[in-house]
Amino acid sequence: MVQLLAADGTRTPHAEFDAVLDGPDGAGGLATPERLRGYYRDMVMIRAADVEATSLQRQGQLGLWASALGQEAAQIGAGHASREQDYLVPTYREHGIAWARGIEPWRLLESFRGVSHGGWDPNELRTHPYMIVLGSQAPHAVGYAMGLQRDGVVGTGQPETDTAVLALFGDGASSEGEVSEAFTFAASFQAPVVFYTQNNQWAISVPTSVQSRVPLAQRSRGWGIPSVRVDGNDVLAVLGAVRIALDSARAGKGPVFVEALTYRMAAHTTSDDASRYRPSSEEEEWAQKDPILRLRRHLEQLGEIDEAYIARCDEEAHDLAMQLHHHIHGMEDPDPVGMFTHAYAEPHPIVEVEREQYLEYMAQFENDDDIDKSAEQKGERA
Amino acid sequence: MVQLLAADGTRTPHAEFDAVLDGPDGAGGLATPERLRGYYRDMVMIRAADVEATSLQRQGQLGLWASALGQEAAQIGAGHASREQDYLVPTYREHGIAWARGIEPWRLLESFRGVSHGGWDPNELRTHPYMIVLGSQAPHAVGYAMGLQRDGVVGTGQPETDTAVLALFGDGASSEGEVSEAFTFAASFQAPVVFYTQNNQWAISVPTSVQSRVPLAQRSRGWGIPSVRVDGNDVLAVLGAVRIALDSARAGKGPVFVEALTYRMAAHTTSDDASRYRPSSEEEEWAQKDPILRLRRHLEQLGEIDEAYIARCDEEAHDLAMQLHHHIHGMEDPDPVGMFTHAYAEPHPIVEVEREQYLEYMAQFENDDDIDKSAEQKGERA
Amino acid sequence: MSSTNLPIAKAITAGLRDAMAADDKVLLMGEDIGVLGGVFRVTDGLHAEFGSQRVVDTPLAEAGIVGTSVGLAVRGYRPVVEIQFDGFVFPAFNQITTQVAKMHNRTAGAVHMPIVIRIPHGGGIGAIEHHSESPEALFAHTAGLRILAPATAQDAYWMTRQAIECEDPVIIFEPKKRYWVKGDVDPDHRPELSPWEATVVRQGTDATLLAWGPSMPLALESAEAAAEDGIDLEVIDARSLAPIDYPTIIASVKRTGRLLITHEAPVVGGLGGEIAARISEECFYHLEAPVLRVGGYHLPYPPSRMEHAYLPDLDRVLDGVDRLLEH
Amino acid sequence: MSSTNLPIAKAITAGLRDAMAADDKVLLMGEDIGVLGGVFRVTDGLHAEFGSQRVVDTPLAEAGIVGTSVGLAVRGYRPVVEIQFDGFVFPAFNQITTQVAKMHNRTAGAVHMPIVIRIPHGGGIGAIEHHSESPEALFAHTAGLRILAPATAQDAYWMTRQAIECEDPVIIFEPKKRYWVKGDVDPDHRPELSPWEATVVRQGTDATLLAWGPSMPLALESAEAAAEDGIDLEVIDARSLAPIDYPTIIASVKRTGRLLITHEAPVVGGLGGEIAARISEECFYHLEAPVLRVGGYHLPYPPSRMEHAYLPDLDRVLDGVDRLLEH
Ligand SMILES: Cc1ncc(C[n+]2csc(CCOP(=O)(O)OP(=O)(O)O)c2C)c(N)n1
Ligand SMILES: Cc1ncc(C[n+]2csc(CCOP(=O)(O)OP(=O)(O)O)c2C)c(N)n1
Ligand SMILES: [Mg+2]
Ligand SMILES: [Mg+2]
Repeated sequence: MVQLLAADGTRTPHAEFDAVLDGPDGAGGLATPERLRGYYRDMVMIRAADVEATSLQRQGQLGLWASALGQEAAQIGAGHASREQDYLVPTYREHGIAWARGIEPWRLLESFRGVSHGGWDPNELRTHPYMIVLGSQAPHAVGYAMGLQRDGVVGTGQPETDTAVLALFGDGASSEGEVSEAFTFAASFQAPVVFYTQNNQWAISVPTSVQSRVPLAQRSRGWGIPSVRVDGNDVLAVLGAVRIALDSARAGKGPVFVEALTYRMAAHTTSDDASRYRPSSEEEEWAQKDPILRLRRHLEQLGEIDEAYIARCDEEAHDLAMQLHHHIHGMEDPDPVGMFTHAYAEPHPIVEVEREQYLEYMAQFENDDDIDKSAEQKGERA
Repeated sequence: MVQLLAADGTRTPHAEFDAVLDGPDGAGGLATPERLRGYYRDMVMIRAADVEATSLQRQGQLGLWASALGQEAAQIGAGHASREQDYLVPTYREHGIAWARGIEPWRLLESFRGVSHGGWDPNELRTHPYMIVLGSQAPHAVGYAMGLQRDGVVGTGQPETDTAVLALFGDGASSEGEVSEAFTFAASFQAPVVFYTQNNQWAISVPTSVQSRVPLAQRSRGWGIPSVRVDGNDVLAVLGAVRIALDSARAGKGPVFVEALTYRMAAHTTSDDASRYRPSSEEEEWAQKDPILRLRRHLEQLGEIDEAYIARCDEEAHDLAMQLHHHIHGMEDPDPVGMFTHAYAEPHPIVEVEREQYLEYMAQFENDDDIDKSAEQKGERA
Repeated sequence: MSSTNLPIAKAITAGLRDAMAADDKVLLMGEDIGVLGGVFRVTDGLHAEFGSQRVVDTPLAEAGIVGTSVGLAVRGYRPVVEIQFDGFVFPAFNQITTQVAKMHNRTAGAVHMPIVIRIPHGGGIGAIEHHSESPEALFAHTAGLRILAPATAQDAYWMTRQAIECEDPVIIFEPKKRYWVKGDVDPDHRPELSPWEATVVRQGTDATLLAWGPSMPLALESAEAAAEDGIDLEVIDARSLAPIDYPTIIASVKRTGRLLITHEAPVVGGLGGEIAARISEECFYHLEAPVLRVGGYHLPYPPSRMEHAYLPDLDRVLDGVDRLLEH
Repeated sequence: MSSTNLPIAKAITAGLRDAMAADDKVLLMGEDIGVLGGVFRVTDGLHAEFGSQRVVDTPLAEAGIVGTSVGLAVRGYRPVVEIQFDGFVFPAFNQITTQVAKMHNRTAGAVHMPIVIRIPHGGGIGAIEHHSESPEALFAHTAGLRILAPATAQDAYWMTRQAIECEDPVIIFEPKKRYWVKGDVDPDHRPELSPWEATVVRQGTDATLLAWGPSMPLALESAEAAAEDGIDLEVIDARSLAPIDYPTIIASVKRTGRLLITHEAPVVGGLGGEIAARISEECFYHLEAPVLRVGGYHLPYPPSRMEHAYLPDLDRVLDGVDRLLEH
């Protein structure tokens, strides 16, 4: 397992990773003090949004929330390891990835609130929708990467425009046959895709050992896909591994698999009770490995962070949480007639008829009671 | 790749395999001259049956035939490597396996003729039905092996009663997600199952390289399942590898994967035209590696075979082919009303009603025309 | 005397426990069904009682779960599989359709497939995508499968037991939104009623209302609301979705002359269509109105804040009744 | 003038070729579709013409084939997938049902899914298990999908083109037993008829006979045989199975007062049920007999030497017509 930042924040040298982290990438490397502070801020921000989302769920504003607490380094690192032009394919707990890709947090909450099944345009933000049917997105990622090959944006020697795909799935999802099929296609076509697992130790109540008795990173070797296992609570290790992998993929060298060892600090979702299947001692043990704390210690060692910056981050995080709170509380429920809009891209007579029937049916209530918000009123009668 | 018999029949020593082949198994080992002659005879017999089946198809007696020509060593070897109590899970081209398990060849032909979807009782013959939906049988094999674990017939130290499962799938089928899921379950539960691929270089027109760029044997290593690659045209290498693997599995040491390199000498099926996708030079090259010829040479080197034995085998093979010919030609078409019998194990009102309707409907023809064979007559009118 | 009051989820738990106690070939397979007791706690306590050989937390792969069950069944076991949510049955669709349904027929009866596949299904629980679906029609078309849809705690208990005892594979669609609704269960007296029979749960004369599983309370509620308007509905709980108990439905429709079917699944291609087609055929001279259906729209199940408009509710069912009686 | 006589298989080949020539985003994916040209030779010659980047011999994994197509579609491609036989679509069922069908809706229209899934289907070719099925009802229930079933060479050509041009995913069920039956194709004149419309292929007054794809010749043959007995059948080719063109069917049934539907799929839960239900509702006062269905039995598709008894044939259709007219 590659680890660059020890628990106390000390950085260990690593020739291959250091070349990428400290090498000339954009403004002087991925690990300049300024960027490190940025990662720190990102992690603080997304954690605040995450905690706020949990409380919004408790307030009944969300139907469910899947917290990513503890996985901030694994996500912020991977998100920033991708280049602007890359396409990211998340599962459903990728809030840090989304943040790093510039997707506003309230958009993530739309599907958990139940106002949409998505929330953003995948092509505009170069990020696939959150996906619920585990593993199903893995072949999508490979297909997109096959499209990149056909578009001629792979292996031209231009890392600034050559493009790759980052495909995420959990340790649990790794068992789905579709993930294996994605490995097969990626290997066969040498598609520019990096598979990335945040092994957060659990798939709801099932430990990773049930999915694999050997390190998960080993899985892809069965297809000859090279892999690396990194400390997922170490933002630099993640950043380095994913950047190296993506750059290798975009250079036309085929797929790579990265496993980041991390921990799901919260329960699986707000519906879950983790105390039923894991000891709190385990949670406490991992709390010691907190990824935010680790990066802060590193910055402190470098003398590159001060109390003022930390306080400012906390303040901005608080503001973000408040914004999120207000945004969600202020969200109006969508008019259900919208459900008829996007089932098909082209006109569909059955959907049109049913939409008409729905409107006529709703109109009854308006006429009967002279009330505008027929849907609401209808809800009451039922 | 483990090879024990060179093309000219010379046997190379191999400590691990030799211990199993020449060690005290039943009557003095698996590779006694008598047994070797038996394997030779088996291969000659099943090849004759196979050739006869192809000609039965040409005569319109079978709807289709999938020849296993060239794979005799890979099948006879694996079949005899299994012990009486083992459960075998074939795909649809396992005629040599079936032969070694004592399944009469005409039974294999039932489904190709179109008179049944199976032909034998899987529990009686400890052999699963031929399976057409590629890969689907792999999880069955693992489940059966999980049942063995629960029955307490694994790892008791009694190789004569401890039981294992031999699960077959082709190089093409290895890409199906269900095969990967079978690996996952087998590894997770350390089920007593040996996965066995006859890599015959082709999946219809697609070469194995499209399924995997690395040796297929490597696939299972992704799950930590040990694997071995053997020369599949070398009956001793196959016998040794599969026996070692099955005995390891029955001893409770978990799954093993064996890849046998062989060649599909005929077209994919009688419907296929192999000349469209592979050069005849390739076929000729492999003809040189003929598994039957190889064993014969070995026996000749040992001075353990004579012309009389060879001739007797050929004669018996001819008789078998004739029997098969007559048996199939003499097969009556089943009464279609039988199709209603086994859809369900327990009474089902809809099926009963439809069966009644069918009988009533057929009875019309009998009454109308006073002809017994209403089905036939009906066929004519249509 | 021995009847106890249990939520539907717990009635199923009891059914599983009693089946496991009665036959040690019964075992449970699924995701999170062990220590956690399932995301709906239906298997709660069973892992502690029967151990991990009989209550198996599997890897996360539905085809693998169902596929290994086939092998276990060949070996003489009676696997009871939990699919965590309706929307996650599709990775196992191949195993269910081409293997579970066909193995008995393929082996000419030599191998039985006493596999039970439990699927919590239906909407109305405010869930995210893929957690609110009603895919029963996608299985009812495939011969070799049986399908049960309990609506009461008593049925939940006994259908679980009877499905496990059945030599054919049975899919049980469990009404997840009603898991915590209580009802009387009598585990000591095997009901005379077959699980494959429908029941008239309310007698009436003006029209027949057919529903099942999660829609039963709505059906009964509708009948009461209609009664206030002087309309006397007969309500039938289909109970078995494969096979459908046509004699019971036909007898009712011949009396009432009218049939309304309601289910959560989309009307287009839903099970209501098959039933409507058959009843229209069998009761042609008795029907005073066309068979009507009230169900989901031909849309992907919508986000939860729209589901009230998607799911049949009292108003939509009563609207259907009105349209039925207009004829 | 430009009309040519082609077997259905070759009409599809031509449709694919012309679509690929017209739009370089069109690419083909599947098992054995490259050098071999597909097991039915439908893609014959296309690999030589367009190369392996556009005619892709994939690994043997249907979920992977359909799943990668989803990604290609997101990237702006228009993948045309071949599933080798009807019975092998099930490993891809999850991708088709939860992904292909729902991605456009999930992204609120941001992402289109112009994917075509070609499935040679139907029986009567003397094949082994899993090679003769008609699973169209299992897809028609899922919103987001469209389904076409060409019965003629002209439709085979144009539906292929129109499906590829459609911004929604389209499953094309190709009548495999009729691949080598010839018909006129006019590739130069885009037909005015929409692919989503049914056509009256024979006018008649006594009853309407509805069929599609592989059953069309049987339907027409039945009409001729019936005519000999003085029964004048109107025959409709449904052409599109999702959506079904109800206006055309309703107009016909309102004229004839009677409807018989025939398809190869089992009647139980088949598409005929949905159509029968809807027509029974829409034409309630016009029907002089119940809508009848002639199709497969509620059984796994039988071994080929029994299939003649399983599949609808002339006698069974005429028997259905007789029963229809008895009313
Ligand atoms: C196909 C499928 N099966 C089951 C589920 C239910 N489910 C949702 S999350 C989850 C566990 C996922 O574990 P993992 O992949 O490790 O991701 P994590 O939750 O740890 O982020 C399960 C079983 C699902 N969403 N999809
Ligand atoms: C799920 C599925 N997809 C496609 C097919 C069609 N098919 C039958 S055999 C075959 C090739 C199999 O190749 P391989 O697994 O290598 O076995 P081999 O034919 O070489 O023995 C294909 C594609 C099938 N039977 N099942
Ligand atoms: Mg996890
Ligand atoms: Mg092969």
